[in-house]
Amino acid sequence: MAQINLLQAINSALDIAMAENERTVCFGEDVGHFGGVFRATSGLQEKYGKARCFNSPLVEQGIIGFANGLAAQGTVAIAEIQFADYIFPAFDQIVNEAAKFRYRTGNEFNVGKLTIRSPYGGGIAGGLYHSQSPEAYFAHTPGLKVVIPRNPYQAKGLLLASIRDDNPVVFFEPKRLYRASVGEVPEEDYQLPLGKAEVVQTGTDITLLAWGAQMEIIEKAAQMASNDGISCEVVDLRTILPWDIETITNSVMKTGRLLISQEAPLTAGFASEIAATVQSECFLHLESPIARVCGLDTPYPLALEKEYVSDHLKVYEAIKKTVNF
Amino acid sequence: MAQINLLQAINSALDIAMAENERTVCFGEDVGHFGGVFRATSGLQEKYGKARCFNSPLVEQGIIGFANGLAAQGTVAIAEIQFADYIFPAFDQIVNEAAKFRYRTGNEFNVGKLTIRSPYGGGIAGGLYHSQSPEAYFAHTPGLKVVIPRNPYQAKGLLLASIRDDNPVVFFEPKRLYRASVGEVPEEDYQLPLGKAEVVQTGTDITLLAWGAQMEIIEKAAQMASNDGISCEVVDLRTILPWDIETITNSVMKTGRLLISQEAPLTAGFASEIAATVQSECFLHLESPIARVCGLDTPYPLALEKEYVSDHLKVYEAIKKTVNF
Amino acid sequence: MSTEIYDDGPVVHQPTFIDGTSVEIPELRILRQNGTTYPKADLPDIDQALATKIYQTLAFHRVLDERMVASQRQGRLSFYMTALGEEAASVGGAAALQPQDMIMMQYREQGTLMFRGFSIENFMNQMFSNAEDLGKGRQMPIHYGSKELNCMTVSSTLATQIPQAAGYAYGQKLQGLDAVTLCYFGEGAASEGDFHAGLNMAAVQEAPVIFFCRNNGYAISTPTDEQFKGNGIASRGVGYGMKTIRIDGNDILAVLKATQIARAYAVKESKPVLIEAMSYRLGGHSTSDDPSGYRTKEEEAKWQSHDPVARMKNWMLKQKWWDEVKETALFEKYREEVLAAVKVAEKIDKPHIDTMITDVYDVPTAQLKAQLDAVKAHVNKYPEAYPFTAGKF
Amino acid sequence: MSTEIYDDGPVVHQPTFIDGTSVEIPELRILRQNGTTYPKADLPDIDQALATKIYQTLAFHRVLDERMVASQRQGRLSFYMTALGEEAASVGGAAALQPQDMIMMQYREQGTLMFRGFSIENFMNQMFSNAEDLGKGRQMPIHYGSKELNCMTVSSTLATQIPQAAGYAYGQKLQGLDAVTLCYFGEGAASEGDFHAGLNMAAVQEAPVIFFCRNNGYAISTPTDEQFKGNGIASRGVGYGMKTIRIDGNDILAVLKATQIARAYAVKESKPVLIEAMSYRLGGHSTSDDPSGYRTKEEEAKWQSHDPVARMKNWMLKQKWWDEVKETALFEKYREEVLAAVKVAEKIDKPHIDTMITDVYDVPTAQLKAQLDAVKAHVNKYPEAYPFTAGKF
Ligand SMILES: Cc1ncc(C[n+]2csc(CCOP(=O)(O)OP(=O)(O)O)c2C)c(N)n1
Ligand SMILES: Cc1ncc(C[n+]2csc(CCOP(=O)(O)OP(=O)(O)O)c2C)c(N)n1
Ligand SMILES: [Mg+2]
Ligand SMILES: [Mg+2]
Repeated sequence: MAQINLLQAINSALDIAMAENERTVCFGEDVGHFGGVFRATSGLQEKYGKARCFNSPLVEQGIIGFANGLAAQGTVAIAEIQFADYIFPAFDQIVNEAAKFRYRTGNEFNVGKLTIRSPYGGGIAGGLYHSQSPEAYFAHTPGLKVVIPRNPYQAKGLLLASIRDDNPVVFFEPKRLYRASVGEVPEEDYQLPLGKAEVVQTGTDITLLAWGAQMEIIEKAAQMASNDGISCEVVDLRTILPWDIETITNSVMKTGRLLISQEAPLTAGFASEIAATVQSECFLHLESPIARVCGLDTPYPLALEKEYVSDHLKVYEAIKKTVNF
Repeated sequence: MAQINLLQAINSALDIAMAENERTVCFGEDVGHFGGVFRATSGLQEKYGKARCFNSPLVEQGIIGFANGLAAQGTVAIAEIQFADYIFPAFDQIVNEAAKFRYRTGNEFNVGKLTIRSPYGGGIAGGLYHSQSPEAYFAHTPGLKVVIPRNPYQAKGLLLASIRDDNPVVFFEPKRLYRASVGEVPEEDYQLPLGKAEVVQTGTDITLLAWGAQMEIIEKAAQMASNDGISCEVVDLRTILPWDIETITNSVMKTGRLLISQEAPLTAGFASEIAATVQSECFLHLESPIARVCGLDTPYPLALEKEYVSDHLKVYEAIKKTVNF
Repeated sequence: MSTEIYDDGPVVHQPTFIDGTSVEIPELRILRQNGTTYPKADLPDIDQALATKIYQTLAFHRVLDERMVASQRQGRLSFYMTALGEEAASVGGAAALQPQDMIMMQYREQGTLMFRGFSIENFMNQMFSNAEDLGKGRQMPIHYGSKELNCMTVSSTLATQIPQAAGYAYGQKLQGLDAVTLCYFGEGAASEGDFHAGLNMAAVQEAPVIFFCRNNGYAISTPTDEQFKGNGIASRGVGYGMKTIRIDGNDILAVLKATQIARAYAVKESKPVLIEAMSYRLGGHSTSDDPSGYRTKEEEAKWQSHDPVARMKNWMLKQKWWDEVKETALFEKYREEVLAAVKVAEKIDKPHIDTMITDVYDVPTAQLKAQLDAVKAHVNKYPEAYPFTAGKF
Repeated sequence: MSTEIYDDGPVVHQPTFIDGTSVEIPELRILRQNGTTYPKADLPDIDQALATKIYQTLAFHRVLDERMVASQRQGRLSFYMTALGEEAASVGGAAALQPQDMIMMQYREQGTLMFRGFSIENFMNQMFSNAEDLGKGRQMPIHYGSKELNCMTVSSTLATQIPQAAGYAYGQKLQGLDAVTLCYFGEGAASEGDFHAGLNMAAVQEAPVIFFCRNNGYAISTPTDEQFKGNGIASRGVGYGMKTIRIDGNDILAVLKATQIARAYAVKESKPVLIEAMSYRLGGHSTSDDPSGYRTKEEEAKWQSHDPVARMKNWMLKQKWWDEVKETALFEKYREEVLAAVKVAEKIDKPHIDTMITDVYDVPTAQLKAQLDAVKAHVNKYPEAYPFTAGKF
């Protein structure tokens, strides 16, 4: 097992997917010869040829429209949107088309072979158009799966599972961790399950739940809280849609408390769905209100990014407040 | 005061807005001479000329892009999207542009003069592309206001307020009620406040909350429940974003119970945000879990529409379950 | 390699503009209304068998449209869209292709399905959203589709199929198939961003796709001069560097000829082609529409005189491949068949309640199963409120 | 009225295709690299004062780009984008307009702001996201804008400004103003659906907008032959029925001439114009990019020899409006000014914490105020973690 970073893990998953099936193609803006602006597709065109790994014109709605057509035809289509902030021009092709393809055709056709990869999230001084976390926009869309990994090991296993899953998957990659997150990753093929949360650390006083780049933040906060004698159960949701209600409610039944940390703005974010479901499923077990630590209800800022985002200190404070309710 | 239907109320609001300010324009697909496929803009081109009320080419992203430019220039832009199901090609212009215009420019520029009107919702045998209720997609977008009226009186007063409000407003019109909902509406100008819910009926046992076409459903269910001796407080949210937390939490503090009925699918719908906030704000007052009665997590169906949607019977059952928790 | 244009192209030293008139776009016409072909006209590949099949399809199309509008007026059907006056585009397009070619329709191309053998029952089951509908009763009437016939199910969202067609064709090419994708759309839909995306990507990726624009003069109430200012849709082919032809859309032989050439070119060169068929929507936009609100009877009458079905019939008569006896018998037969099929289809049950949650994902999720169970319990409690499903599971 | 095309256009009876070569698009060149103009070239309106202002702007542009790249390399600045090699497009475009005209930029048009008087301090405050930034420190460096100067604030999302420009211009027209909107965009951005939407709507609505495409050969790493297959962007003007001209984008006199004519036409006829300026992005896409990964030094060198600033300088020298003494003094002065301005700007505080919630709506909502209060309390609790705001409110 080698120590590699999150980008390399993504690249390795793509390499395996392209090697195993010659009907797998990768494309998007600057994805070809250049290997993508973050270099996630580095070397793939060289290895698999220009027909299977190529630059698309600069048109997100075209990228996903084209990918929908490819997937309907039976080609394994892995489309990259250069930044998650630029996924919105493709919103109709994702939400009205990809998500509803199988349903509306009565399963005559489907785009299960589609995977959309896109770097998301803040912390890189990117301002409002290079920092967004748009997962909640897709979570209200039956038919899609939405997956977000927290580290290189997760990234490779979840991306391979996403590519092979027979449903359209939106796969958001925490770009702040692309080079910052390094870990042991097997060179060979493996998959991690979609739709399954992972209990990363067991605990008894409160459940801390997050996904993607927020995971290291809640882990850090859990560490701080443990110095105060608070025992946190730390859970990585991993798949936003369809989400693993069972693992989360089991954890909350045990701890009696839940805190969700999310980078996106508070209002109508995915943390709200979780809180709404858990208050209903675990009503009699809850010892304090479910806490949501989120971005403010503003666009993502630049200069005051630190003040804006959910960080370990805010989470730590919210843990104390929840436990001492 | 005349008895008019919801479409006529919309038309009257548009007429007043165009009469009072010659810098007001109305446009969209088939909006001109024809007066729109539902006839909401009927007679406006005749009265105010083709320059101020016109057909646009068939391109939603262009309609909203054009409208953003008009509004930035200081023109009052009222754009129609023919069906809310077709608003997604314009998602980028709404969510990345309109919503963030004032913020990103530091208030050098803004599109406060923009109003987007669109018929939404099911119940008209429209299937998955003529029935959607996409309000939650916009509710996760700071900078937008989202407004939904329940009847002709509300429609006229809220639309006039939306047009005059100095923020971009997405105004969804319950098309099932266009002709079905008839009521007394003053001929003259009046406004109803944005960001304010309305308590439509006071009660003591449970708060029923909805918006738009779901209002008549919860009112009917409240009626049924009252026969069982259950006293329902019925509230119309009216503005989805920014929403009136205070009125809702005040009501729940009093009744101790909350049920939200929503046409859109359950997961990550706006009902989830309300439940998440209320469980936190009213934790010690809640006597039972907050109930969400929603569409299933599937695209909107055609043949089995009745089975799918939240109706008075489903709400009635949920009331009893909540009250007897 | 970037543009090497600096010393390549023509240069001027006085400002020289181009505009919409810079390119002339002739319209291909082969067949006159009276059934004779133009002298020296370049005929398509067509024999009596193919001609008869095409004409019978056109006849069936007329009958189906007429009967279904009537059914809608009687309140038996919720919605319908005819293709009155522009049937040659869809039928001729399909007739020029091979069965393995994918066809993506907008919604006014029922003729392609008919030509490929979509049965009366298939049509009816879809329109009556019953349990036998291939689409499981989930889309409004006229949203047909068939995997077996390589006809992609119609989606209401306009123009989304255009970039999808580019991708589908690119997939066919990657696999080395002898197959193309043909994509229909209206001149209104061609205003969408997806049109630009799809044509440009097909050109750049060299996908074997035939973009077939039906320019029928209107998008609901919006006439073409409020839709664009260029010379139709064909003039856009210049900008995409795409081989492009304009044809008389009411001329079945022109449709066949152009599409046959386009297919051969797309397969051989592996490049896209754009066809613009000039026609006219003789009927309302749909059964919900009344065109008298936005156009004149005179305009309609003018186009009535270019009727594509009458034109083909005249040709068939001249060829001695057809006669009035056959004509009467055929129309009568179709009318009876359609009427009978309506009666059967409207009595078939609605789809089973379990179909509420299938096909959202490949396999229903636990949440969906729980939601379905709740609906079932509820239906059992209030059977009279849910007559389509109560007692049927 | 619908299409009256049936008996209007040219007709053929043999299949006749058009394609990307059907229209010739000459490129306007007025000024040679050596500073002489072509014989019989049609010169723009320009006198010594305007020429000097333009040249000084170009010089300032070079200096700013050079210094800011250096600052970025030193770690003082997070990000920068030069317009090296294509400055004539933005400076010449602005110089052909009136101050009341709106200019919408993509992001490589700092030259327009310079020409209109955006101060060194304005530039620096934006790039250092400090409290004096007109944009309140909310966007990445180079996202400038100014209401006072009628320069719309840059948005990162490509091509969104194109339909907005059509709408803005339509608003100007409705008000009867003597004003146009000029909209810059790259040849890459022209692939977006918003491009199609914007140009078509401007044509149909007859908005007085000048669409100015900078075709600089690349969109990040993607060369034009992987971006489109047509003859540049100008060839699309045919499809929109839009007056269109291609110019040498490195020829300041051609830029001026074409934009002056376009403005006069747009105001008089109230119709849009498309200009395609052929140029080359001599630098990296941004300071985050290294173009050696996707193109050759030879290609760069070739375009280096067409440098627009050197070209104008040669002309100025020939006109005797400029000399080497002035040249040296000017560049020195600008270098000092920029360096001094960097030093000042980087020391100015970040925006006040209250700006976190302003401008989301016209007035902050109750929820936003509560959220801000919570942040403030938190910052006060952990001041060392939030050094930009702690102790400053
Ligand atoms: C994205 C989208 N926008 C709007 C509509 C509503 N709509 C349905 S058909 C139609 C007109 C289409 O005109 P055209 O493409 O010319 O086809 P035709 O009806 O003439 O065959 C419109 C606006 C839609 N279905 N999808
Ligand atoms: C909608 C959108 N998609 C992708 C990007 C990322 N991006 C920024 S610049 C760029 C290339 C633009 O190329 P071009 O329009 O030719 O302008 P140039 O950089 O050459 O001046 C890309 C892909 C973006 N900013 N917005
Ligand atoms: Mg049409
Ligand atoms: Mg470029």
